Amino acid sequence: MINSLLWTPLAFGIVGLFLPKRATGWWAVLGTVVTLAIAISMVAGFDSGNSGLQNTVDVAWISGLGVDYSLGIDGLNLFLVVLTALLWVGGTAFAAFRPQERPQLFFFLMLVAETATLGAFLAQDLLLFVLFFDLMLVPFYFLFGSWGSDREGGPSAAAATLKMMIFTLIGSLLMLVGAIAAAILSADGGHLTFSIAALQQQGLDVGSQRWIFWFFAAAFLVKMPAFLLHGWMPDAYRAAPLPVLVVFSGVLAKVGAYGFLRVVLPLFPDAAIEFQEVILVIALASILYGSVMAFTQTNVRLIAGYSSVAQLGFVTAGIFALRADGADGAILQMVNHGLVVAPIFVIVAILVERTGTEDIRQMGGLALRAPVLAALFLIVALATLAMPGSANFIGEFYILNGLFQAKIVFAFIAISGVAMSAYYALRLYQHAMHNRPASQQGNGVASREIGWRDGIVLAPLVLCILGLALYPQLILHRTAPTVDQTVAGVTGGPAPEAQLASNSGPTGRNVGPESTYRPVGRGGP
Amino acid sequence: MTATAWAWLVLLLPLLGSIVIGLGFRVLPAKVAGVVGTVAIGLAFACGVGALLCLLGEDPEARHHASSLWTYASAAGLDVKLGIFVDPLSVFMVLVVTGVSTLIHLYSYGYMQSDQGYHRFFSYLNFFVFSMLLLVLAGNFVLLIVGWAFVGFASYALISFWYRRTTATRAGMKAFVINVVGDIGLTLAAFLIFRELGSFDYGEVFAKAPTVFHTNEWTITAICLLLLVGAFAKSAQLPFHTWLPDAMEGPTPVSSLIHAATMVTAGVYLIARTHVLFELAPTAADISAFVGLATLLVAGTIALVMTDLKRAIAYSTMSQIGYMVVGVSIGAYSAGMFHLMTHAFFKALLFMAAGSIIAAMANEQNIDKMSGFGKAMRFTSIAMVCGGLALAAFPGTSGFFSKDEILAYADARGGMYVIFTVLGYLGAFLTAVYTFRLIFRVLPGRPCPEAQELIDTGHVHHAHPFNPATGEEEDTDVGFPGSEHHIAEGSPPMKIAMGVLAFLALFGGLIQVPGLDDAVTKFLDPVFAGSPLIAIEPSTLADWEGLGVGAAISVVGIAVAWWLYIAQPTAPAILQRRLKPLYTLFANKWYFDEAISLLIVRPALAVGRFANRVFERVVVDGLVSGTEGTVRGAGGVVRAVQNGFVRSYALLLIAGFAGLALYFLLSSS
Amino acid sequence: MNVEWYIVLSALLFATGAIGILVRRSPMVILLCLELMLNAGNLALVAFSRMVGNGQGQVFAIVVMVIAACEVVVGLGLIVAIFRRRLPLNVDDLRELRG
Amino acid sequence: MNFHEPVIDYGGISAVIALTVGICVVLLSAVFKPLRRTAPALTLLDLAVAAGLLIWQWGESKDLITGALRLDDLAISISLIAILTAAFCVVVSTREPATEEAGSGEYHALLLGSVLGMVLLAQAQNLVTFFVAIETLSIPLYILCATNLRREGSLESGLKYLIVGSVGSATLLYGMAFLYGGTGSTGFEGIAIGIAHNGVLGDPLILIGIAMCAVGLAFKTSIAPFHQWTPDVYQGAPTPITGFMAVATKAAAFAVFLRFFDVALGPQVEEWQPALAVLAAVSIVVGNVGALGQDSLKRMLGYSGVAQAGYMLGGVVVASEAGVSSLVFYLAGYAFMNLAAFAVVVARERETPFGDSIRGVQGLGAERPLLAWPLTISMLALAGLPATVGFIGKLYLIEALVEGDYTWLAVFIAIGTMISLGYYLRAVAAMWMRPETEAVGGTPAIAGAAPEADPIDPEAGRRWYLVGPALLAAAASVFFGIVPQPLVEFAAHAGASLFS
Amino acid sequence: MEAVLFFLAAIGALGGAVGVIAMRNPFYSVLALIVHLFSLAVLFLLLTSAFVAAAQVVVYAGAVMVLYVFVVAYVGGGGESAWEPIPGQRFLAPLLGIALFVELSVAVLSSALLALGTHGPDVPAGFGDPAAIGRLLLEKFLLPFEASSILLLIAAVGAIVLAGRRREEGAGGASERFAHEANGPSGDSNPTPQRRSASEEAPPAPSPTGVTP
Repeated sequence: MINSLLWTPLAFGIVGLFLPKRATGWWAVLGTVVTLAIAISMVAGFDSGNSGLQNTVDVAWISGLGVDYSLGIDGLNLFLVVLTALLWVGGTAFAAFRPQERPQLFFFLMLVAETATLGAFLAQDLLLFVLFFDLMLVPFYFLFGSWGSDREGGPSAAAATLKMMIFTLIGSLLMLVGAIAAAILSADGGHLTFSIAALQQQGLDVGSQRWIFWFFAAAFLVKMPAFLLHGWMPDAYRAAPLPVLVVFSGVLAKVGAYGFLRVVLPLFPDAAIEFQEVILVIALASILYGSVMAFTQTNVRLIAGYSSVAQLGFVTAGIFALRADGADGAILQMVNHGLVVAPIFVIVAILVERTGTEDIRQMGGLALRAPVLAALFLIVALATLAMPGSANFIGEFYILNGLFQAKIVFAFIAISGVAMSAYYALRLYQHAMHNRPASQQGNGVASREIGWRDGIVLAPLVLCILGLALYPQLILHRTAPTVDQTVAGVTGGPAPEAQLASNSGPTGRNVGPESTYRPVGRGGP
Repeated sequence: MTATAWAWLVLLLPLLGSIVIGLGFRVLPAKVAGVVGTVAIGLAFACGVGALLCLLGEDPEARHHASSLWTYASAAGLDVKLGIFVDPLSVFMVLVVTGVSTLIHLYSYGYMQSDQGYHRFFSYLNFFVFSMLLLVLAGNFVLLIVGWAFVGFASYALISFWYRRTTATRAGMKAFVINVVGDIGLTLAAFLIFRELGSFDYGEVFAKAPTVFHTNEWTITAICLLLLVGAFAKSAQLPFHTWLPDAMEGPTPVSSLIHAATMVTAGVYLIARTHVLFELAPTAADISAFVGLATLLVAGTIALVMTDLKRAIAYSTMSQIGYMVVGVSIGAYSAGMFHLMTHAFFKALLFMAAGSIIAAMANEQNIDKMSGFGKAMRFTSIAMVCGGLALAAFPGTSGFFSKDEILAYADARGGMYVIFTVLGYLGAFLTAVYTFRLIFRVLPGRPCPEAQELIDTGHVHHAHPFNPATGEEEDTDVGFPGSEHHIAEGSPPMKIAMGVLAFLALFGGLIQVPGLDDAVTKFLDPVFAGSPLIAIEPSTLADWEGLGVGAAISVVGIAVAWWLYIAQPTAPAILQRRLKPLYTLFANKWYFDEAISLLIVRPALAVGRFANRVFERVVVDGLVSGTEGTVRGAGGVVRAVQNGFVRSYALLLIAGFAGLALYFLLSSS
Repeated sequence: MNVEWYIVLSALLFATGAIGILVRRSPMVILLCLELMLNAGNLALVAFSRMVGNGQGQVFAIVVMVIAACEVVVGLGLIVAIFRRRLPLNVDDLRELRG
Repeated sequence: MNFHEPVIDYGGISAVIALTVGICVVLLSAVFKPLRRTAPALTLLDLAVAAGLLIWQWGESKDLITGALRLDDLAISISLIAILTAAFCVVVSTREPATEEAGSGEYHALLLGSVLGMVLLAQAQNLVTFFVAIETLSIPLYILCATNLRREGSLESGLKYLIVGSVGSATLLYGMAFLYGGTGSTGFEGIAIGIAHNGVLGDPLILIGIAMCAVGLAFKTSIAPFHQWTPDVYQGAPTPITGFMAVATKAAAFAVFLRFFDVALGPQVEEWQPALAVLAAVSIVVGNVGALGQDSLKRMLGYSGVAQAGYMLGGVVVASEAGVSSLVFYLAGYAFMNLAAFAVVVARERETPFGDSIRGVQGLGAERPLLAWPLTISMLALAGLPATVGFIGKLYLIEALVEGDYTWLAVFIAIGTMISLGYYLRAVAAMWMRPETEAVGGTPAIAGAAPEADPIDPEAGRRWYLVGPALLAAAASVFFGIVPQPLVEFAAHAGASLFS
Repeated sequence: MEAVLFFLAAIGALGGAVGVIAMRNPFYSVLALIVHLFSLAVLFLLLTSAFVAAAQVVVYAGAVMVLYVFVVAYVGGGGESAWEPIPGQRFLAPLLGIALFVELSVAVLSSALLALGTHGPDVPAGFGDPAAIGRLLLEKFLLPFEASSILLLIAAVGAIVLAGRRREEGAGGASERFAHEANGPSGDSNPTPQRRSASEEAPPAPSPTGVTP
């Protein structure tokens, strides 16, 4: 089951290499759809009450080095896996609708990337995780480099991609060292294993936790990317081909955040507590800086890119509130952000096709002839700015609440990012859709309604957004048990409620019956 | 059927209407869309009445019900249900909202004809009503925030309805962002409440609050202040008011519904809803009251000098909301809500009248260019006068009773609260003056060309529509009513709407006349039963004294206006010259926009530019290129050493050996 | 004579050979310098063999001679080849490969 | 005093004998005209026999010929790697100009000689054998490097290698002399005992000896700062020989490095460990930064070889069983990765006028996928990306290092790998992300851009004897990246045999 | 007596060595080396290793040197230009040499090994005579002995490969192909641009282009 989930895309990809040019795209789409089906069936079969791993696989892979091939699903990765499968369907289909050069190779790489990403999410063995984490980059390196667009005045696609590769591998190679160190130190002489669960059992002394923590943090923060480590992002985003960017921006950043939950919190709890503020500061910086950049940029890709920097900042902040609610919100927000940023890039692609430019100042007035596109875009934009009523709002609400209860000052700073997000999201929407049509500003804008092709790529994503907006609980109550357990493992508190009581101050002093509102009582003396 | 069931229906209908119209924009003919929208709201009003009857059927103590559909988001101790809370207060709001909305839909049905965006308009409008109802019916703070933000969005969408007006889109953005600030205030308040009380549910919160908080404890004060941020942003109180005048970029029915009758009063509702908390934090309550007072006066003064018809009315809206805020903050809850209701009537009416005049002027909004519509548009001008009288609290009109009840209460509460009475009357005087300034400038006198044209041909003036703010031409294909737009007061629906409102504006106040009857207070009492402030009850005598003073002031005010604008047309100019500084201050709206842009907008953009031009280039890229440079530099060194001379290779080899040997020698024992 | 004298002498020879390789440019002379270094090694070997009193060092020395001979042969062969290619017999001019 | 005939375990030295015989046979084949063309076949046959005999001895662990040699799994595994590489080199040398000029028979005889030296070196446990073996390994290589006689670069590389190499050997010899003097023994065990019990532990005499031996071996394994011959010789030598040197020499030298330092110098481990660690770090840095921006692929691989040697030295530094195993594993993987790359370079320099310049592989992905894939895989593997043997190898090494408390060296490896992406991916980008440079006809400038040339063989990119090895090696480096278990066990045996 | 011999021989060896690196003309260097070798042989004798000494004289001073002389005569030993192309080499080289010497001698002199200070133990008669060495070679060092013989063979082959004239009589069809190429593009007929024209005509003369950076 879980094996088929992981390897289906790869299998399809390899077969696709030998198909005729025209067929290969659809074959790839089929592959992603099958994967999605499997993923959804997993959600269906998921026991939401259970906080532990489900339908696991665990066989020795390199017994000599203590590396196992062990996969598993639990609250942390369940919906990220679904998200991955879903976005890949979107991205692949979007690409399949357009002519690609060397299509066999293109779709092969796309599917390899999917397998690698799924692997990173599913891996329950530390080294397997690291392996997939690094492997993810390879196909994207080729996709960006070979199918990307060189920018005049800027670096070539290859150069931009190389920058991304080196940057993101900085972290993950250190992470490799860190992972091995963690295993060996915690085994100290005993049986060497990389199983995350086992490592969590064995525990690690604070001294080594400190530096290993940073090795991992480096990897994850770069991947997100977090403030100051995002140097690779602008060039790479501008070079990348849009269909690939759909999945890249939608999923890969999440792997970093996910890593914090899956690896860092369980394995380095003491360090996590010790460096909580530091990471929170980075997260806040990402939120503020990302937002500010997002509303000063004029290139649509970069607006989206920097907005993800901000969003991932929220996620990180939620995780490092080190409270169950914060972490719950973080996972929810990961899924939400994936669901909004992917359609944004699809829309960006459509806009670019319509206007022939990526500069929002050159766009405008598209809503007139393309009301449906405008409507879809509007929904996505509102979700992006975490409009209350959207699942994103619930995500941020949980995150900020966690942050608020844990570190009130940080919460006050972080929440200013919400206002800014409102500004840049609407700015993007207005510049593209409203105001005078660019045609009246000189260059010709073909204001065309969205075609059915892009429609069937975009609509499902938007429907998911709406669905989650109505019932975010769908995700929350499946993730909550695992998350609570993970966080409790860090803070030592047994159950979320008890911990809540302890953290949430004066709730303790509430006396009197939990009556429904009965207007009685004298307000104050 | 229970009250909650009715309430759910109330919520459902407008939503359905909005969705049906929105999805059907290709298939439905325009008229059908309008009908669907209007009927949906009408039915909602009916259901509201149903709920009302259910409540009246129960004994006052039991008139509160919570009901929830499904668990919205519940994890890690937070528990948010999709729940509503029905009690007299919410039902009262439901009735006001749906009632007025129905009429305004009716009005729009005619007014927006021949507008390309007809479907869009009604879909938005229904959505707005849904959001507003969600806001008032919400059963917990999270849902409240949702409704709060939805109305914000709806107002954004309708302000920038003519989305090719850059002024409109900019105004929409401004409104939205300021409202988001309000949302943030609410959200933080919710967090704090959750931290202290461990719940978001109204029921639980209000039940626990008195037992948990000591009066004026900093936490509760903080909570209330944060709530106030939300309330003020929504209700355009200082200093969050600047978006409201700009919001007049939207079509006039929008101004009338959202920015006069309903949405902007949400803040008042919020304070009334959370009065339990405010009574625990008197400081916060007083702050709120004083802000309301300040807004009341500032807005009044600005309205005195505004030459833009709609903007002038908008400022008067601000100042009237100031009254309500004062009311609910000092404890005159039912009075505040009463004024909210009456204000909804006459302000909506005023906007409608203004709307049809502006339509007749082909979008011209400057009152200096208007005159003589009294003859040209009789029906409209009558409606306008009725509204004006009510606004100016002319004896016997609805505004008369509601406003004075607030002031009387303040007087009765005594202490420093007398200030509110005194300055409140000053405000009332201003109100009377500016209201009738508008009326006297627009209605009487020699008809202006447009008016003349209307009289002669019975047709409104044909002109290519233009943007009154910038003067640039509209492109009518976006959904802006084109030059073939003939509707002024012409269409029956508009007449009906205006008629009904005119009646309500004049006589709506009679449901609550001191000493005779007090329907509103009696109905709302159970909500505020727990409050000690309710006990303060101005004697009927005091009430009538207040009414007397009020009547006098309003009459005087109207007289002054008559003297200034009819008897001595030159006087205003003289006054302007005499009171130059004051005039400029008012004309520039007390420089609030400038201050805000100076304090917030400019710095933010500056930071953005800095981040973009300097930080990103220097620091972030520097980080990259710096390391890269070092590495490449090292590579250069290595390659330079690799100079191809075999002898220098040998040299390095031996040097290396010498070094190694040295190390070993040193490490030898 | 004490053994260390011999060793020091060999060290001196070794250093001399090294210097030679570093300063001379004719490949032939460089080969000679290599011989010097190897012989220094031999001297050390033999001296040590005397010191520890077993013959292994001497055998080693003999083997080294053979090897030295081999290197010389190959080296000279290269020199001849280079000469045949009409390239200058000067190691400093053979620096096409660098960087 | 009568003569005691030494006991000789012919089974043990059978492989050595086979190779020796092979040399003679191949030489003779060159003499008789009809047999001339058979030299490669004979060589392959001989290598196969030798490999077979070694595998037959697998698991043995014994001293041979009065302690001159020690046959154990370490020796056998390394010898196998060397033989494999040699076989590869023979195949790829088909139609290589060098073989023509040197004469097929001589060329292959020399190759076999070098292999013999490696096999001996891998088993040597006696200073004399050690020295003889290392020379037997080197001298044929000096010649082979120069066999492309008409190319100045080839001669130059031969001479450079000879000169610097001899300096290295001389230093090594001198160090051996000191060790012999200090311990009075030439056998490795004898030395160990001598150091431990002659009261010379930490004596300057010994330490200088160690330093000199370290220099000698560091030179052979091209550890910075004794690496400078590497890029030049790699670039100048005929490409098949470069491939052979790059892998086999390293393997053999590291084998004796392990045996000598872990066995003979074991007692002094405290002193030499940090020194070697520093050397490793230095060559990681030097190699990686040096390789950046090199236009000649062979030169780039040379520098990368320096860096890789730095990684591998880590396996020696920790002086533990894990260290040995990881090193052997890495060497095996290294063989596959490099051979694939070199095979492609050979093909390209024969079919394009750009020689081994990176321009030669531009647009390869579109033009010759069957060459592009192997080179891509080998680059990614060398860069240590997952799903290749390179990743597992690094993993293994780092594990050994961390266990041996040399985590900082592991971090160095990580950083080095990062830099290495800069040049490995450059080649990849050239293949896949650049427009193909149309090959203007003319003469292929075989490495060193020498004027002399052979006409372009436009089909070289399709020759089975070039594509085949490339594909095989690439496939192997992917296969062992996904199913590393067999290779891991292979290496584990080698490690165990040294510490049993 | 022994001391005197030692010093004489030492001076000889050293002088020879210095001569090797000092002489401008390779021919004289060779002669200097011969002196050096002879004095080494004397030292070996002093160290009671007769056989090594004999081998030294026969193999080295005999065969190898003759080879040298031949080659020098063949290629003609031109003197070297005095100026040093590599910056710092002339200064660093001696410095390093001295450093090397110092380090080595320090190692020796500071060694705790007492035996160094002695003349060495009294060895049995026949120590280092052919019989003893022979026995060692055939017993303990059989393998290195054999191996070095193979090495000699290989070296011989190498010398032939490098120096042997094997252009005209091609080795099989393959090398015929190669032969015609040899005087194809590579022949002096059409010098390709990269070619060093200077070093073409005057073989031994040091080419200017070689040293230009």
